[in-house]
Amino acid sequence: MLARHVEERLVILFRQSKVIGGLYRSLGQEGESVATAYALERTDAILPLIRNMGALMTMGVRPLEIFRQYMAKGTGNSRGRDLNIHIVHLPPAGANEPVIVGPISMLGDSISVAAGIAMGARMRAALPASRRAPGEDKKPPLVAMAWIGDGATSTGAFHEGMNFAAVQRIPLVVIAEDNKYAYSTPIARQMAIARIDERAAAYGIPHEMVDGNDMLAVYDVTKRMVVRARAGEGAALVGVDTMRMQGHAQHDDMRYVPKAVVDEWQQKDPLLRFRRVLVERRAATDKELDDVDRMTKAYAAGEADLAVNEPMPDPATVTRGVYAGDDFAVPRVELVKSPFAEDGSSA
Amino acid sequence: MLARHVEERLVILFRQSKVIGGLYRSLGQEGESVATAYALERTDAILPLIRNMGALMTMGVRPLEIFRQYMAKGTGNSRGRDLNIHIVHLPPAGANEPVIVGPISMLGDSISVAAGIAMGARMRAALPASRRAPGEDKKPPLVAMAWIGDGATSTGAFHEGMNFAAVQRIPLVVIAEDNKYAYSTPIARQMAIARIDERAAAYGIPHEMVDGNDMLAVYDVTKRMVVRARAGEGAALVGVDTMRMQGHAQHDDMRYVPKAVVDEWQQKDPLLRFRRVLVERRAATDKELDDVDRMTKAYAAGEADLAVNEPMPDPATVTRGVYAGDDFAVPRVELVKSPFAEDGSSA
Amino acid sequence: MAVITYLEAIRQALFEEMAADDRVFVMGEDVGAYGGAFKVTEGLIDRFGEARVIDTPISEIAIVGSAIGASYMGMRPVCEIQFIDFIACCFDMLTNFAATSRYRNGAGVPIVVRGPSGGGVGGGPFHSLNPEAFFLNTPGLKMVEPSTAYDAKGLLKAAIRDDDPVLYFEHKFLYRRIKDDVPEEDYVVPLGTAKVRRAGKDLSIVTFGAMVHTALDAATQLEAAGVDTEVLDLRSLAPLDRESLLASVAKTSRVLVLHEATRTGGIGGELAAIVAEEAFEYLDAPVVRVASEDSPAPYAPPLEAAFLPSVDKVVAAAKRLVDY
Amino acid sequence: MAVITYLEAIRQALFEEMAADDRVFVMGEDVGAYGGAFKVTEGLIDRFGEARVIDTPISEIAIVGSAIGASYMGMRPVCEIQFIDFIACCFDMLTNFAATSRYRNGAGVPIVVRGPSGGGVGGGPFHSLNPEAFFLNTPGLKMVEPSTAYDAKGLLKAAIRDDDPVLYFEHKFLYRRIKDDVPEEDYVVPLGTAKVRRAGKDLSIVTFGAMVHTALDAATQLEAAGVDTEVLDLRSLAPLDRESLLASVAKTSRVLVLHEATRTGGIGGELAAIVAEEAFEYLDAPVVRVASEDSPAPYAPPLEAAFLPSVDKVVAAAKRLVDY
Ligand SMILES: Cc1ncc(C[n+]2csc(CCOP(=O)(O)OP(=O)(O)O)c2C)c(N)n1
Ligand SMILES: Cc1ncc(C[n+]2csc(CCOP(=O)(O)OP(=O)(O)O)c2C)c(N)n1
Ligand SMILES: [Mg+2]
Ligand SMILES: [Mg+2]
Repeated sequence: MLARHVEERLVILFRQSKVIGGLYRSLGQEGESVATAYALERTDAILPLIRNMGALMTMGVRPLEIFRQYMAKGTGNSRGRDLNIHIVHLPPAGANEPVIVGPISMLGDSISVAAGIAMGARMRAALPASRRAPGEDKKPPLVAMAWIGDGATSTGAFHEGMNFAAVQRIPLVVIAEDNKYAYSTPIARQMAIARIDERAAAYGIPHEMVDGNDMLAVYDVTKRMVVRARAGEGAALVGVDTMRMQGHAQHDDMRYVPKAVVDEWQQKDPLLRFRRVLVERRAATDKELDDVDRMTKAYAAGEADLAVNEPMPDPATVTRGVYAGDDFAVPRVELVKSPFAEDGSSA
Repeated sequence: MLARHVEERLVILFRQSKVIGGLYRSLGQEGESVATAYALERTDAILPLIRNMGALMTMGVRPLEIFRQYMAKGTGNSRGRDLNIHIVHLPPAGANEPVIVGPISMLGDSISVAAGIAMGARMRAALPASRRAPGEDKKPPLVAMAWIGDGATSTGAFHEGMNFAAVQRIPLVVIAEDNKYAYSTPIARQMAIARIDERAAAYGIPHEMVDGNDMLAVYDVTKRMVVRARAGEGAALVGVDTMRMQGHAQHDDMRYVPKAVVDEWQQKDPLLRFRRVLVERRAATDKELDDVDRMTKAYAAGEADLAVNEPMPDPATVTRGVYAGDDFAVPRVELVKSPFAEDGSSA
Repeated sequence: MAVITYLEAIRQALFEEMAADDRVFVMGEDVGAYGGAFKVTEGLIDRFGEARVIDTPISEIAIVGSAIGASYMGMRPVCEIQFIDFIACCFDMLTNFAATSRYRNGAGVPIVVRGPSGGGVGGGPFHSLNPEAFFLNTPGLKMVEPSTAYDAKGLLKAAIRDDDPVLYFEHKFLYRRIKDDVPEEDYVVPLGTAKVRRAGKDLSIVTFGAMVHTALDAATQLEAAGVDTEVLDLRSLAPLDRESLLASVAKTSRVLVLHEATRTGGIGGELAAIVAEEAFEYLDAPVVRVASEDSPAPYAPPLEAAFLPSVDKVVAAAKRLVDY
Repeated sequence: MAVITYLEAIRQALFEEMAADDRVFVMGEDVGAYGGAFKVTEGLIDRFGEARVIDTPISEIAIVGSAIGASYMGMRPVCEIQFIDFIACCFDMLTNFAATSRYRNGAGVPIVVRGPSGGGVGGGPFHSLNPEAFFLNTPGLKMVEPSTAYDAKGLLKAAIRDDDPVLYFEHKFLYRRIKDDVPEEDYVVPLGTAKVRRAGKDLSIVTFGAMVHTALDAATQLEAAGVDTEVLDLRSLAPLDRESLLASVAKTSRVLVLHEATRTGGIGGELAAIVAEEAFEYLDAPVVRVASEDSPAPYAPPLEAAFLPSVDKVVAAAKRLVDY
């Protein structure tokens, strides 16, 4: 059973993700990005893909940062050099902040990078005290979470990263998202298994399938995997069953998806379902939820307005910061009070 | 039950492989190379790795070819350009000959090439009659067989090739050899699964584990997979449990392998076991087998002697044949009467 | 003759080659039902069916590897890499397997690997690549990059009919921006042949792909300044048409090499080296290179504009060169 | 000072850096119990344990990818690629991820990727690679290749301490063939600094790695013929030491670029281009390149000998150059 305040937090995050995500293509599957990340600690590592903006905000990234990126502003973390949610946050070793490595477009690559982050954190923990940063000792063992699409599980990079994490018993939890399509390619042309979590059978790690549009179920399963990873029991994979409810990107009208499929999944919208659950359980009233909706919409709009007025990058800086030494200042990712801030832990 | 003449053939091939293989590092696991390839038809495709010389000879490659390669002779299929069993035989479409693509060193790459060969053959079969070569219509559907080491299953190339073959239902049978080590790396550092055949669970294809030093069992399992692949039921993987009884290569003294393990596997030597079975079943007498042994030893020695006296490649040819147009003559791989010649089929 | 886009020219080449030769087939991510991320393969599946227009998993290694295998069996695969940047994922299969196969065992690999290359469309660091220099040091590969619709069609046909692995880089900036006359009847542009796009006597700009248009615009401006510029479009990057290159240098004695890939380690080095080695006596001035800045490709329009070679940069460099 | 082999120098650098800095660790195939295919990491596991000397699966992508991740967390990974040829398998991870990370988000990637490179030992097409040109067009990477034991140690230490991804190519022909004096005390050879191995006034041979020794042998022969040859050992390939290169050209006015990778598309193009662009006024003759023939690396000794640059080829080219 989840505490009420957890559910409330979830819904706020979820709405935020909905509002921004609606513009940017995670429609229909925002729920799982939020619910999976919510199973982490504030100081864990996330490696989201393009549709996992919700995970970023769950870890406390201020929406402004995402608007800056989308608008290629010079104030953004990549200073207009990289796209959308491609942000990276590597806090000082002792800080009470998450490690964030945004997507790189080469699908699959992030899995072994995620494994390396968790492995590196484990190695740091074994350093002599003199080598560690103040505060570092107080942090719980780091768990890395990476998201991967059905299509991306076909890459060699996915395989090598997963296998490495499994052999090295690395605290990595991978969220494999079966959203039925990779661009226009249906999952049946991507893999000959019926359940995406069976990808993990080759690695000898625990794996489970969950209804990706049932946020509480997603949270439960993920939490279990996170807890065991943190306890030193190694990597795991959670398969989420969901649906990409828009085209791959704005230009894609999704005509390759049968109408009946879209209609069917419309019924399963994670937002509506979660709302129903909250109301049923009396965790929130319809009115409260409408308020949250309005509030987050206004918040997002405000953030977008702020970003709009920020300056574009200066062309004179184009070759700066390719190598160390010429360190061209990189703005730190702004973090806001996150769900973790209040209660220390998310559970 | 196998007919006696099949068993006799097997033992000759196996001895050949033993003799030559003894020099070149497949000691202890030659049995499976022979028994797996023996499940194919004469016109099928093989993609052996370095330790699968037995498969080459099973398909009828004259041992002389292998000596030529090892000695970097100008008369060999690669004309001294490539190493050991790196030979390629692409017979004319209608010929009653096998397709052979020797190893390339980048482990894993051969899997998708094997998939492409079988897919290409299937596509050829769909060409209008006018496009097909004389005799091509009479050939059975081609099955490709590729061997892969435990270590090599960790490569991204393996994953992509296997998954592609599975999705496309390609008639590819992969022999995954658990010989306990990849160079010095024990299998436990290569994968977190106990049975190598579970690598295939991620692809939704049939997979089975077999005692790799029991040649008849290997043949049976492989044959089943070959038959279903040929019938259009798609790819499969056979895991063979065996042991590399020498170092990775001549310079490797294998000191990382516990003595007890070596001793244990010594008892399971596939040659001795097969010999026992043959004698027990009265398929051959000890005397006959000793004769075969002597005969093959002499044959191999004769082949080696022939190769020794052949010329080295002419340095003036070094840049020839990089591109088409400048086609520098490539000697066709010599095939000898193979087990398939006699009875048409191997079963 | 018909005026068609660069993109349509590529599509027509695929269509016609598939119609003419049953052995030709297309594979890649989303090339079938969707018709490709840029719609280059649109309509192919309707005409040729799923068996010859294959939607693959996201597996660049398997795409190229299986194409090699199929080509061994006499087929003629054309692989699409959704954005050419992802060719890095199958670099091994191309350089180690495909490129060496004929040399090692006489086993030719008649495959084409094609994909949208280049920048100028806000693609950012992972969707703007000009990869030619990655492959130039690997004997056994061929490489082309067309700058016109005519060449796009003719080079692709030549590539498909070629018996060696050909990397075909199509510049995505040109897809719908460039249109020209293309004959109705079958033709090829032979691999390994450059073309003088504009004859001139004061200076040679040696380039290819989208930069041909930049060079031509620069030449127009330079004309106003009294400089008569020759623009040589290489079209083939491997093999290079050394004769045409050297002939142009012999004529103008001044060479500006222009490419869109970043400067250091780019193909401009090879071109400058050929000139410095084989046409030294003709040279009246240094061999100048204009290329993208030495950084990853940035996303924001003002940064990308500063990053890429521009008409202004070319004109300025050309002026320095003629004033030398 | 102690006279040690090139291989031992590499081993010492690893050992000392691991001893001095707990954040340094080694990973790769068979680097632990076996001590590496060439025994470069021999003994490390005994001293530093399994946690810092990691035997990995055969997974070049994961080796480099996880190193990147660990480096994000403040560690200093040194990856071994068993033969450098297999670096093609993680080309994407290096060029797209590691090289761009600092530029994109200020996230530096202090990793070293090292491995046995080069030919001359009968390695055949898949074990003889000189891969520098593959990476030269990717800003964000650094590359070095030592020619002496002294440099092998000093460059590796500098690479490990560097905050950017460094590719460290060690020439396997030199492993046990080259021995020289190495100080007992800690030192580094800074990245980006070339070294004149032999001063001369008639001709500059610009080279690196095993070819430095070929160049020195050629210089000795040329001396007998009255030609005073300068040999410049680049040591760093990215960044290049342009000043030293241009200074040598200014001095001798004749340049022979020598490398072991195949000729077309090799780093020689970049070097010749820099000279042709920035030292044109000093040049008295064409910039000549001597390199391996344009084919895959063959296996048979007579073929490999014909394929590789040799002292004879260098001497002949140098004579043509001074006679120009
Ligand atoms: C290695 C690689 N190949 C191709 C692409 C091009 N590409 C971008 S997104 C995409 C589809 C991804 O599908 P999936 O992994 O299922 O994620 P989803 O978009 O459904 O969230 C493709 C093919 C890529 N980014 N990386
Ligand atoms: C991609 C790649 N990485 C590394 C190597 C170097 N290498 C050659 S053989 C070998 C071990 C192979 O082990 P396994 O696959 O188990 O086959 P086995 O030798 O046991 O038959 C390694 C690491 C390689 N050939 N290819
Ligand atoms: Mg998907
Ligand atoms: Mg093995």
